[in-house]
Amino acid sequence: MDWSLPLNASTQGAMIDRLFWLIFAITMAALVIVESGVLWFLWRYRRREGRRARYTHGNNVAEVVWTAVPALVMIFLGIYSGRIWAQIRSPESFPEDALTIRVVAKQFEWNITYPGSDRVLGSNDDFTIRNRFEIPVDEPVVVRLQSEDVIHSFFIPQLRVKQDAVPGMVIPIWFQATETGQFQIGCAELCGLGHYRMRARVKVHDQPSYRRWVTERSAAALGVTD
Amino acid sequence: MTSHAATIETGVRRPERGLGVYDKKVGMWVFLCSEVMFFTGLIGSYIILRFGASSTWPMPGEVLNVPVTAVNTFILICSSMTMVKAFAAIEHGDQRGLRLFLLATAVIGALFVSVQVYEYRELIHHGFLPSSGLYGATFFTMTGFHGFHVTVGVICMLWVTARAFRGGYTLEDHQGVEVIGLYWHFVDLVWIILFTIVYLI
Amino acid sequence: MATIVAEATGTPILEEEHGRPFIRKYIFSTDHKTIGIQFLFMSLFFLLVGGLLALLIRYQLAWPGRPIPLGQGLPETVAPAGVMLPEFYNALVTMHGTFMVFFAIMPLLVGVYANYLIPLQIGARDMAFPRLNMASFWISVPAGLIMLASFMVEGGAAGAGWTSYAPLSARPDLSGVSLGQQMWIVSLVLLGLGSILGAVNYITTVTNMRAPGMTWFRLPLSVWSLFITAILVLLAMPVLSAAAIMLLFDQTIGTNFFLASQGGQPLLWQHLFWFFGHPEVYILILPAMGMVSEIIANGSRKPIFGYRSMVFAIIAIAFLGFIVWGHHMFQSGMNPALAMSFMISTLVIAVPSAIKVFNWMATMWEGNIHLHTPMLFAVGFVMLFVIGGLSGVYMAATPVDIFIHDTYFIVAHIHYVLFGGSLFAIFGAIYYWFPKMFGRMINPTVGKIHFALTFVLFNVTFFPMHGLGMGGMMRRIYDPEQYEHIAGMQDTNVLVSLAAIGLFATGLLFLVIFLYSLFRGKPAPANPWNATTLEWQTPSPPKHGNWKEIPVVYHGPYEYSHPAMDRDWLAQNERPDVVSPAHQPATGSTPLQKGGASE
Amino acid sequence: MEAKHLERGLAAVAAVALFACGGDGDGDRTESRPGGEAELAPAPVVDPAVAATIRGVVAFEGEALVAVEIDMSEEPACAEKYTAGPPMTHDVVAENGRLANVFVYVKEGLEGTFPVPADPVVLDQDGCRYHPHVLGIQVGQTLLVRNSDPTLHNINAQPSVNRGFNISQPQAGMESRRDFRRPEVMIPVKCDVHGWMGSYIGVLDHPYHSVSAADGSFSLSPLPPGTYVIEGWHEVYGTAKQEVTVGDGETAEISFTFSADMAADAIVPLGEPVELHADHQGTAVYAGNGIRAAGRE
Repeated sequence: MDWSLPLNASTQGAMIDRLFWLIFAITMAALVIVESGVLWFLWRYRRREGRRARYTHGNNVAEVVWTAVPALVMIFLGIYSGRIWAQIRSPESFPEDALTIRVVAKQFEWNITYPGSDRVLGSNDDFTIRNRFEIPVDEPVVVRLQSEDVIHSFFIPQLRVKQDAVPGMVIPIWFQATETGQFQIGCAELCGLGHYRMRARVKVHDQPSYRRWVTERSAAALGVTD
Repeated sequence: MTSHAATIETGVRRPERGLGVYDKKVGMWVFLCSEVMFFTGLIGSYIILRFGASSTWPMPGEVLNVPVTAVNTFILICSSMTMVKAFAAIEHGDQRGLRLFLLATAVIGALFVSVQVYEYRELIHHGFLPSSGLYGATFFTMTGFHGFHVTVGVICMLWVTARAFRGGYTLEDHQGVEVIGLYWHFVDLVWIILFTIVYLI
Repeated sequence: MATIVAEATGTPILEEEHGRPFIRKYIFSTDHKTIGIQFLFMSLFFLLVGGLLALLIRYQLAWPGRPIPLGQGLPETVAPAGVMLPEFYNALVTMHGTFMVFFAIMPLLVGVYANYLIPLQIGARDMAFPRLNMASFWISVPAGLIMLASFMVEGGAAGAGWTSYAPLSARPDLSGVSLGQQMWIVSLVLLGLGSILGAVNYITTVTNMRAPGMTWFRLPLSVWSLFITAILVLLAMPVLSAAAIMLLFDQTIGTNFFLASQGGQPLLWQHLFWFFGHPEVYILILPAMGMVSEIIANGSRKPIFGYRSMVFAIIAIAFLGFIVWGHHMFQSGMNPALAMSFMISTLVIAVPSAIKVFNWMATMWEGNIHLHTPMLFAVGFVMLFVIGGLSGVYMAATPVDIFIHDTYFIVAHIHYVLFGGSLFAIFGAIYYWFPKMFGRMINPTVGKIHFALTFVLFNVTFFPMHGLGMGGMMRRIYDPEQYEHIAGMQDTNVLVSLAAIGLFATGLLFLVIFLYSLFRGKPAPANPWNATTLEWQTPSPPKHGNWKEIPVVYHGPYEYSHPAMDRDWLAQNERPDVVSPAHQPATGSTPLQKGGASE
Repeated sequence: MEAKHLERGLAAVAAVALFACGGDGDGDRTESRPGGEAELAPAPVVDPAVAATIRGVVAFEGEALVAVEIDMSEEPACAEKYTAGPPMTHDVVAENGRLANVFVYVKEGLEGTFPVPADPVVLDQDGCRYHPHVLGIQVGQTLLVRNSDPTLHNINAQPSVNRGFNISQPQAGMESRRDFRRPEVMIPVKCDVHGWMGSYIGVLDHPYHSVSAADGSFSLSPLPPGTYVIEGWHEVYGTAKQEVTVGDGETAEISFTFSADMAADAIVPLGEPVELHADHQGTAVYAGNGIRAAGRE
């Protein structure tokens, strides 16, 4: 029973995990305070013959304190999360010369179009592979996410990436892998009968191996087109 | 919808408590809030779909017959007028005026619905249907639900009218007239908004 | 004062109900108490249905692809040779959510307790519109039956999740479900209509029919929360109806509101759904909070701590509840800048919830705590709701939500809020008001056993789901073993399922306790808990018309352990000369109306 | 098309209403035939002595679309069934000037109704492909869909005039039964889990249909003597038809010729082929016939 976040293999994952554990610390502290308080009161003020409860309708100071403290914590969390969110999702955060890959989801497969050697989508050396997502390590990757039929969600746990693919929209997201390895894409949004196995292989290559792979595939693509 | 409490308390109307407004009126206002949200849902969707639409939206009058509907709008506004008259009549205990104007309201309301049905028939005849793109979908859904509300209003109005003819409303007690009036004016108001955004803009 | 008493003292019609035929008395009754009890039976039935569906889901998740025990009889289109099909699993997930949210918890709170408690607690004889009230119940019943029947039609029940995201829900060719999805919509539109009629009734009743002296700030918190909830129902439900009707049109008459091909917007459904859906979450928790406040004050023998801040917290939650819907859509492709503002409003809404928790704790502080069964459930509510509330912070923080969204972490969160929260409060409320409703007591020992089993098994069932979610297990997955990163956690899934079976069995135990007590319980006195609010100042069960004389209210709802009294409670309608003027309670001292002339 | 939508919608609403009144919502196993045909008399039983046969071959000219290898690496259970060679698409099989997978059927000339065969028509999913790729079935006859793979398949049939279904079979050995109530040529069937999997079902109200074999041969018998319009349908090259007369006990030899050029402007009728996807998703390309999707990649 291993209840922890899976291995992290992306730059944004590190930020997300840090925030996760910060929230974990805060919520655990709150949890311990409240639960132990409740249990302590239950025992300390348990019913006893002849004792009377204290007759009070409230205390303004106490109420202000326990309004202000959570409010401050929440404002802090809001600001901190907002910064990280902007670094991951705001349009300005997208790296200029990232490798752009198009992912088209349909029931129940991921069709992934690579830009080929020229790194430009829409040229003849593009190639499309079904259910195989291969990217280089240590290089920003932009995924342009589309869907043909229903809403799917592009989820790679180890890269801490999740984004819905919505028909009629092209949604860009970006991330940068920090470790090579083999992972899986899962669909995280109920998309029908085959939702539970709408998966694809993810391979994070080292740079040379990725270049080799792309060159090979591009050449093959050009060969077919000619 | 006689409240039990009213009968319980030896027929004496319960004093105006709370808001100082009688129950049925509060109930109708509250219900109308709900109706506002229903039409907000429809109109909000219309606005989002229209301004999010990639294709161009038909110009006013390109598909719809604006003059006919303008006349129809005038008809509906007239029915609001007669409704006001009916209420004013019973406020003065004028039974004849009440009956006359209630009946007029119901008839004019029915006329509005008839014109709308005619409009639908013409549009469908020309191949403009709910499945004709977003424009058709939003048009028929919004005006259709409004038409449904008017139809329900007319049925209730006939019921109130029938009661008025039996002398069911008096100078002292005419809550029913006021309550249906509230509904009627609301439906009228919704139409003015719909007419503006669907036909004119 | 005098005039009001005179007017309020009509001839009671306590005897009238006896002469009525059975069908008017028990079936098509306009008595708010009968309607409340009818809602109770209906929603307990659907709670059982929802629980059964949950069991099937858990079976599949623990032992994917194995024949369901006793499942041989299921039709081939659902589970050939007892092996559940993915489409059936999707239908189970969808219908479990739908039944629990719309036909179990919501009617348990706003059907049962709003109906039963509002007139009794504000000192009215009935609702403002009793016949409308009856209509609201008799609209809900066919709604539930249509939903249930959708399992039997070709293509099975709706399978696009309880949120029914378009386009999956709008295109039968993609989901394999056509009629079932349409019945889902028709059922919810009907239920919405019923709920709106109910809400109109509750709001009118609370504003207009409070007993003399029952000022706004003397209302019990349960009434406050039910009143605010009614406003939420009133304003949120019609939006769902509008959206659902558009979805129905997309499916049947070829419109394309939510289909991208001709300019429709799939995200529009989500916006409309969650504009309803988030207030709905508060519809499901606010009344629970109100009733828990009631029980905690009673169990602690203390006035509720910070009555006014409790009221304002309810109002704040309700208001904020309308502007946080976007936090369900952080990963939906919504504009990231918009997500930021939704994140802020979402984090802010945690504050009033925190206030409530601290106020409950402060109410227990220096109390004289009677751990009767309702109190146990109320305390259980506080302890579990805290976990559900805190786990919500993870999702509110947008970056963490990237990972957490649509995983079992969310499932854990929602069950801590809706089961650990709402359902615990409902159990507490059932135990608390059972004597009033049926005139019989539930045996405290079996009640406590029921609580202990529920509390432990609940946590064993749902706490590990946080771990599953952290591990990345997605929601609504028919076979978790299909993914490498989830397959390693299968032992957790088995544990959860075993506990879920136990939890379901505990639910059956409750049913037995409930039915037994209904017929064999010890007769209940009028006020078994020594409580202060008005409903306890009339016989158990109250007669038709509730009161011999409309009570006159002299002070706030929770005057426990008042120093001027020998006993530790002072009912709201007890004459002020019992208490010396010096000890007039602080709350409820502002007369907002003529009726408060007693001060 | 739009008026039909409206009609369908009303029917659905009516169905819901009916259901609410306790009506029977299940129409899946209904035995009744569409209204008009009930009046027809059963066709006379063909006397074997006079029964005629129409047979022949489907020829092919030009260069056919080549079969493409299917990447089944993600489904080892399927991939390992191909020991002789890699799995290939098999919708266009044109060897030695003969075209397989052409649905040949009697389009006109028959009268009366025909008894429904008791035996089911089997559509097998084996090695992540449909067997057969093209099949004919009679109205009311049972279609038995079987999964021989230990993996999930869904069977998504999208007819235009019949009622569609989209069901799944997550385990090997599972079987589902369906039938169709109206004649329709052709109904596309696809598996959304494995995009390359596609099949076509021709539904007729008579038993005179055949699918050309690898050598292009087909045969329709035992026919009552008469004059018939015979049509051949291919999913890529469109249709061809011809009229033929057979006398008592005769055997007529006919042949169809499809050519590679036909692919360019072929009209491939699928119930209502244009509507198939146009009314839903502009972006969606029909990918049920594996070769076209695979061929482009």
